[in-house]
Amino acid sequence: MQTANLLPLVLVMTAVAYGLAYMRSRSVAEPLGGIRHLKSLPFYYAARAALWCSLPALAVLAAWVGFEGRVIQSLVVSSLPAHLAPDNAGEASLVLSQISNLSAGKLDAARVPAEIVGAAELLGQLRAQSQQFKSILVVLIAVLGATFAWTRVQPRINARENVERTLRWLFFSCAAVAILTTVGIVFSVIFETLRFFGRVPVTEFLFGSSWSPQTALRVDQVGSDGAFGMIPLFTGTLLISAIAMLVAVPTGLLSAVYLSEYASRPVRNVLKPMLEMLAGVPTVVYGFFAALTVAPFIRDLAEALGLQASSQSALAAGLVMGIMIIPFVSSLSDDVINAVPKSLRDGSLALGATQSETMQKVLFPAALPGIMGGILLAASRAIGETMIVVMAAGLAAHLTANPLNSVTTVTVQIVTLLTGDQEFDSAKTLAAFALGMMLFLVTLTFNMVALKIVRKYREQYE
Amino acid sequence: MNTTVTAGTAGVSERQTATAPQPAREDTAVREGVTVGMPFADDPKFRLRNVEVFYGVDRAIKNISLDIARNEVIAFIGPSGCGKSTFLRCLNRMNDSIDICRVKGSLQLDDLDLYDPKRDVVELRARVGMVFQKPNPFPKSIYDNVAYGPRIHGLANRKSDLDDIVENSLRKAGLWNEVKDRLDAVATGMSGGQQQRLCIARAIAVSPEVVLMDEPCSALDPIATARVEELIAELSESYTIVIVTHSMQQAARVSHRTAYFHLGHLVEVNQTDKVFTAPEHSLTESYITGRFG
Amino acid sequence: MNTTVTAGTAGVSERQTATAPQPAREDTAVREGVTVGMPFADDPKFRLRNVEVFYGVDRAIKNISLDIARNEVIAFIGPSGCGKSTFLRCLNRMNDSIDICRVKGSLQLDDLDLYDPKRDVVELRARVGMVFQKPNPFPKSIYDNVAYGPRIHGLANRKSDLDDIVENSLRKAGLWNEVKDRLDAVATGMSGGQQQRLCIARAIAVSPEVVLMDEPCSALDPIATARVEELIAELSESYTIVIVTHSMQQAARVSHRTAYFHLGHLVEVNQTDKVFTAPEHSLTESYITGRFG
Amino acid sequence: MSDQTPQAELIRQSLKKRYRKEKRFRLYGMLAIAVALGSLLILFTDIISKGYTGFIKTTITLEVPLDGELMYLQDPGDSEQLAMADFQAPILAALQQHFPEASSRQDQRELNRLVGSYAANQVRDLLKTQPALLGSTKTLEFLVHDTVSVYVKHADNPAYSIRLSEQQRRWVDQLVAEGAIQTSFNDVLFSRGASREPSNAGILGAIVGSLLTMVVTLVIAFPVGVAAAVYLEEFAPQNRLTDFIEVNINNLAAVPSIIFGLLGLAVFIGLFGMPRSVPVVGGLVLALMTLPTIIISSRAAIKSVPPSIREAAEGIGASRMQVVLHHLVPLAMPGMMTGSIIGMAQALGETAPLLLIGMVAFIVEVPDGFFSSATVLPVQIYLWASSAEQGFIELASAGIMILLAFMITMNALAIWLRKRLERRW
Amino acid sequence: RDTVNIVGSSTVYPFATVVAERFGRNTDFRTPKLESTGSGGGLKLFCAGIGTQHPDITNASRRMKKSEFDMCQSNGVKDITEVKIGSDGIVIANSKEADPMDLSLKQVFLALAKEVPDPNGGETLVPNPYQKWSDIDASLPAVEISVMGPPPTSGTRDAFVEIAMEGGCKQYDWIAAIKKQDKGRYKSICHSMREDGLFVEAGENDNLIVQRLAQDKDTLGIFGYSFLMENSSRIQATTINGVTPTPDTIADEDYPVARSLYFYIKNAHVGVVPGVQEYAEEFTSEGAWGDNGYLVDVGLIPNPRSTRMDVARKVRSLESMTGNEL
Ligand SMILES: Nc1ncnc2c1ncn2[C@@H]1O[C@H](COP(=O)(O)OP(=O)(O)OP(=O)(O)O)[C@@H](O)[C@H]1O
Ligand SMILES: Nc1ncnc2c1ncn2[C@@H]1O[C@H](COP(=O)(O)OP(=O)(O)OP(=O)(O)O)[C@@H](O)[C@H]1O
Ligand SMILES: [Mg+2]
Ligand SMILES: [Mg+2]
Ligand SMILES: O=P([O-])([O-])[O-]
Repeated sequence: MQTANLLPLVLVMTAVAYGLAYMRSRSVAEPLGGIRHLKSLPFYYAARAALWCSLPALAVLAAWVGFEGRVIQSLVVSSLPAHLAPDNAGEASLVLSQISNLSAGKLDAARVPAEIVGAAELLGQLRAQSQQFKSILVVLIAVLGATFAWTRVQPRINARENVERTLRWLFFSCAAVAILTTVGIVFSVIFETLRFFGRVPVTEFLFGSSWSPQTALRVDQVGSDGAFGMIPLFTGTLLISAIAMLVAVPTGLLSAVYLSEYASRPVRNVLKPMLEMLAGVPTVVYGFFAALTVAPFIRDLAEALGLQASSQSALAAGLVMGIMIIPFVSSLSDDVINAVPKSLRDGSLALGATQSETMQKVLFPAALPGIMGGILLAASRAIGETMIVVMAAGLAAHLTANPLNSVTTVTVQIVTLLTGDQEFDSAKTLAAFALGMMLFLVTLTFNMVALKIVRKYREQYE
Repeated sequence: MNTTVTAGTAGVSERQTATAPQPAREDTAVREGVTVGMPFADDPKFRLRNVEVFYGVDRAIKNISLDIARNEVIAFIGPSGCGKSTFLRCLNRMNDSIDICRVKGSLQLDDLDLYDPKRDVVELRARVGMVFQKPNPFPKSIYDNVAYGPRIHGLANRKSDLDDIVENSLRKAGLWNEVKDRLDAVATGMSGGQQQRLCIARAIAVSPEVVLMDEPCSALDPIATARVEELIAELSESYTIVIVTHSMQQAARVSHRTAYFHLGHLVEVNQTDKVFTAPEHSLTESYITGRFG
Repeated sequence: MNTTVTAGTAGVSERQTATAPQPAREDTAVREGVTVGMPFADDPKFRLRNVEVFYGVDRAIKNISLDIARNEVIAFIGPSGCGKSTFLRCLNRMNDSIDICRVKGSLQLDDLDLYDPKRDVVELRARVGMVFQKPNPFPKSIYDNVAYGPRIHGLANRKSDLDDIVENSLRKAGLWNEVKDRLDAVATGMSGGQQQRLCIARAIAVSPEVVLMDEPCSALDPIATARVEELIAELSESYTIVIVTHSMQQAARVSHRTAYFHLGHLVEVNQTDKVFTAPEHSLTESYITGRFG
Repeated sequence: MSDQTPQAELIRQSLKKRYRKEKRFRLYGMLAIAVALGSLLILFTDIISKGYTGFIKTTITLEVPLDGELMYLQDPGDSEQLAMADFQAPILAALQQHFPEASSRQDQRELNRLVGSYAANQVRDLLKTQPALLGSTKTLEFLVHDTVSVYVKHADNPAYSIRLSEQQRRWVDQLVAEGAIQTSFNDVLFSRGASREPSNAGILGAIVGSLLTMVVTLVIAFPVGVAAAVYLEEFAPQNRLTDFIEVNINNLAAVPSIIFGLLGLAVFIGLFGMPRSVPVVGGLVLALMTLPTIIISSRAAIKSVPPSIREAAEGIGASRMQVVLHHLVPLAMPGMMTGSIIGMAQALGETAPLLLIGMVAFIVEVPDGFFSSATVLPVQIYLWASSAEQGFIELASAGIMILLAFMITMNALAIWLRKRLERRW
Repeated sequence: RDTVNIVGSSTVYPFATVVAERFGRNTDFRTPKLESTGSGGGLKLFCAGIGTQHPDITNASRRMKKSEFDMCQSNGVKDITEVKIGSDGIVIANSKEADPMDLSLKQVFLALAKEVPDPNGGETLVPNPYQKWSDIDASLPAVEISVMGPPPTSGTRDAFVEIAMEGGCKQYDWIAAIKKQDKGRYKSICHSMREDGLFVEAGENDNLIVQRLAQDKDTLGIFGYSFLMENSSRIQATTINGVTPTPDTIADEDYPVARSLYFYIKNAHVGVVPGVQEYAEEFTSEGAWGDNGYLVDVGLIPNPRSTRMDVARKVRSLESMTGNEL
């Protein structure tokens, strides 16, 4: 039976197991005088039977499906005559693909060797057998599991405990996905990063003040020129994020204040989602907007003022990014300000404070930890944002604090290094992973510190 | 403690009582707009007539008329939900902040119409201070809490003036000795009773003429409650005080006059000792004898 | 209403009183672990010995020993923050859900150790029901609210059984006539008093042996309060009831015995009429005469 | 005012200034909102003004002589012949009826380039399905070549005429005047996959790809996120492990999306050997990316369920799990859904991580399953925006409008759900 | 797997997609799936091995490097057929509203290199001192040098550097002489673009450069010929050494900055994945890449006819590379 059919079958069996266990638990309860004399509700006996029926069967099914391909492959391959036998997994998968395309009529049988045609039959056979075994095994295990659970429908057994423990484990594993993701991220960048540091000294990378992967392409330049110093990238990231925050924090906060204090309910209900749309606009769109509308405008403006401005300025990218993250600040702050106990507001108003005074002197300080949380989130977004800077900020790694200059950011470098013309093992490709690793570490520290600060702050005021 | 009528309430007169003053035991129904006892006063601080308050379409206060005399302590008592807080909050327009709340009728403070659209609530609230049920100090230092009002109202020109105001207010609130060495400590770290007295200090720091108190002791333990009650007695010499309380004992201890509310009606207003010893209205009697509430 | 000791409390005896039973007026200090009056009973429902409760390092309950007799109504009174709720919540281990809360001492329900680690709190709570200060119906239909407990405990085999349980519980709670036509209406749409009676119906639907009530009337208006008190009197015939209240009148009206708490100590336990007419401990007297609280 | 205290005087004096401040503060708030909304407005007008022409298609109606001789086709049933036949010839002939003077090879080439390359296939498919039509003359409607389309749509802007010769422009003008060339709503955009010809390009493939990807994301991220949130809020003991999980989740919310792309590449494609460019992988990566958002908002939602409900249930003897499943989760559902929808909207607009897992692909066929190659909306927009043809630029803007429409729908859904499911207590 | 998988150069991508689309439409094979990964990225995937999880064909805007070929070999990708499909001109252009420019390769080098020979004479290098075009040559306009070009990660950039920059650079004999002694140093002199902001790396989006040129008439941009063709209403090409880029001048190699485009077939996949060879044959049919083929419409500059016939024959016979030709 196909896996696609087996799954529904297991589901049906699970349902049957559930139903049978349910009925059995009721009939067990009958002579005792009702289900109140069971240790658990019939539902839990039934749910336990369902779990016993499905979980082991599904686990076996998953394992089988995971390995059957490889096993069949090696069987088929070993049946091939020596001169056709593939020497590696790649060739083997080719042969298999050829065989299956052949049987599907997508390839011309005349153009493939006869042995392959023979192998195609073997493959078919093996697949059929595997299906058979798989079906039998899975059904058997499901039945065994269900039977076991069936025998355990006894009034003294606490099925609820069992079911709840299983669920709790399930919930825990879901929470653990966050850890797995982190491990996955580290895993996916660590090897390349280490290889990178095999070529470029760590100190060089961490403290070098010049970033220029183009020159570093040439073997002789690596290291000698400090071409892999990440300082300018991080200062660039900081500069752009700082500009973005300068835009987003005041605008967002004032918007939040207006929304929570002055706007009437209906107005707020309309305005808030509209502001939130700013965060939903795809970043590609912002990128075009920054590069084509804002950057030239800033340049012209700067020139009119007699200033030198690059056509790709940090300012343009920062401004637009700032607009994008306004809702992070405004929505979260609005929520937090609303969550400040009404008693504090009343207290201030009753003293004759105006709304703005109440806001500035009481609500705002009280909401600060929460607002900080929103701002931190916005800052993280700004640091991690890619598309806008790719289009609007440029690639030149200048170590500068002048917002009219062009700078580049970590994320831009990662994207360009990874999606551009990569070479095998060149330090430049590996550098992308090292940058990714750094960025990850930086946000991690950032968050840990932030959590500490926010917690401390909170304790002080609660 | 102080249950005799002081000078401040000398003017309280009995101009309108629609029911016969003597035994009205059978009168268990309330008639709208009719209050037994002595609801009115000559030259009152507050002159409130035909006040009605609506939450949306619900009428929470039903045609209440009442005068509050200068420098008297008046207690509002009554079972839960009868409208005590609502009525109290009309007096400094704290109800403004509730969207669905509408106030009708004539409410005057010293001849000024409270609900005049041109009326300035900021100024009004500076004159009519308020203390709430749950102590609500700002999460700032003790000093800043008390200095908050004077600062926003610009009452002190110099730092030393401000220091004086803070010290005086804390002294009046009987808190000075306890906190004088830690004025910079965060106020939320104090005990509940201290917090409540701080809130009182904060309210009197702007020298209001009236102080409204909505169950100021109900979150406090007995010792703290006693301190706050003492304080109220002292303050009554310089301020008009309106206090809502759940505890009849407390009303008896601190107030000159007591007003009994019932389901949005003002049933009876009288000298406090009169209310507790010889209530005129049968509902009042049921309440104070503990037949309900 | 019912202030005489009923059969249920007949067994209450005075085995241990460390203070002289007669006028202890000077005894304003409390000695830890010492309770005047009659804290113990023969064959009690709850046998509580040397109970201490800690919130983190704060000791909220200080070495309290008490017996609660079968089918008695016992009221816990005392000023705010004295530990009434904390002590009450030990009796069905509701404190478990507060992380920092630790309970020490021996607590037994019918010879079963409540805090035995192997004890199943679910079963315990089915035997010891609870009603809270603020009515807290689930945002479901009235029927589902009452049926919830019987459902999760598997008390009904058939829909009709369940219907019966729901009807009976609502009848006992005196709510049946008011809601029988709208069992499908959402419970949160009812008035406060109805909600609280619904919560009582919900608690008794699982046929508990004990019902704990933490200030069940403090959010209700006088009429609703009266209904709930009636209900308590009726329920006392079949259940052991422990009620925390702020209102001494209420304690006097509904309970057989009254326990006075003070700052974590159990100061005095006695027949209710005794407590209110001739308190043994000076603190109790101060409290009931309204000198504080 | 009989008894005015000096304080009252002071207060009155300060009032004017304070009210001015109040006004100013309020004004700043309004300004801030205006700035934010203004930016939104500018963005939208910019996009709409550039993209509305993407929703217009240009067609030409011709009397096509389905002459077998012309096409070298005797029997439409013979696949050999069908493969060799020249289906462009009858279209050319039909055009020549309009312009008999165009007879040189150069003229013929220019004429041929007035219609899109799909025209010949259209004729072939017609004959294949209805062989009987061979020999008759049929009125057919074709999409014009994309240069013509751009020219017709922007008749007033000479910048768009550059790819047409002088002579072609004359012809097109004439055909427009005769009514043979017409514009109408671009249904092609919504019914086809990608194409290299702007006039034949559709966004359906990308829409379906996005939907498939989003389904995977939702099916994974929502249950896992909710379960994780429930665990952390309700069951997790306070220890280092849960602290670590907590920090991790906050951190993952801040990790740049491109790094999730690296993760997908290394783990799903590299380690698990999943194919490139498929919605499953895209969905998994985006699910991991949205997970923190969902967990964080779900936790907030669970926290906001009044503790009295939990107490009530526990007081009756419900177990922790029963409290969670019977009460907390249903009551927190609106908040959880809002968070998820917002997370999903973000995932819907995400490009960077998908660049790394091969979803930047040219895929003509509309994907038909979770394991068939696909792109998604933002990637399609990105691809169009970086193509040389003028026709693609307006399609990119049209694509952005469609994406925004999806986004707005999802946000509206979030608000509606919140309104709908919200319960008050 | 029954669909041809193609990866590789973003420059070849527009041409390959046209072929793929037609191929899918006119045959019974499924339309190949094309990913734009950049030449290097494509070769990396291509050379990772044989098997259905690896692509069948990769496009490249430069020739496969020896190191890449070796990598392929070591991963078991033994038989590879190289298909040279035509050329792409790299143009320097500016807005039509500005005056057209004419530059020599040497001027391009002087304007864009990181270090240039000392203008005061001598065989020393100084950091690029030129700020205005007129600093380089008085005949050029007296405006700021401002050039936007592709990032170092793109094949276009590689080609530009190798052809235009190096072409100008080696006109200095003493620099050309360095090549013999120290190839690395020679390359670093000739291939380094200036980083002081006058040359702007614009990311891999040529449309963005085109639109920026239209807005800013003093800026020059570097990109592929097809973008010039598509936007000739707004921008105009700079003539290099006096030659205007047109299909003819590029095909004749009169225009100096042009490069060849390729794709590579993994022969092991032919006959396994249906359509691999057929696709390559469609690409190399006269109707596609011929002088009047449809690829010309999208900007491909065809190879001379003789080259085309030669390559087409290799495709039909699947002639493998030996590695020596690189
Ligand atoms: N914000 C509000 N919106 C709607 N109705 C309200 C609001 N505040 C109070 N009410 C209603 O108005 C009535 C009076 O309430 P109020 O708070 O004034 O009573 P109270 O006498 O102060 O009671 P308590 O002793 O419980 O404080 C009640 O029925 C209450 O439900
Ligand atoms: N969750 C908690 N965490 C820490 N301390 C607590 C907690 N709950 C109560 N306490 C403290 O324990 C003490 C007893 O509180 P409890 O709520 O039992 O008093 P109470 O007698 O019920 O008061 P009230 O009449 O106000 O309900 C108080 O000092 C209180 O501050
Ligand atoms: Mg109140
Ligand atoms: Mg309590
Ligand atoms: O994608 P490229 O052609 O620039 O390698």
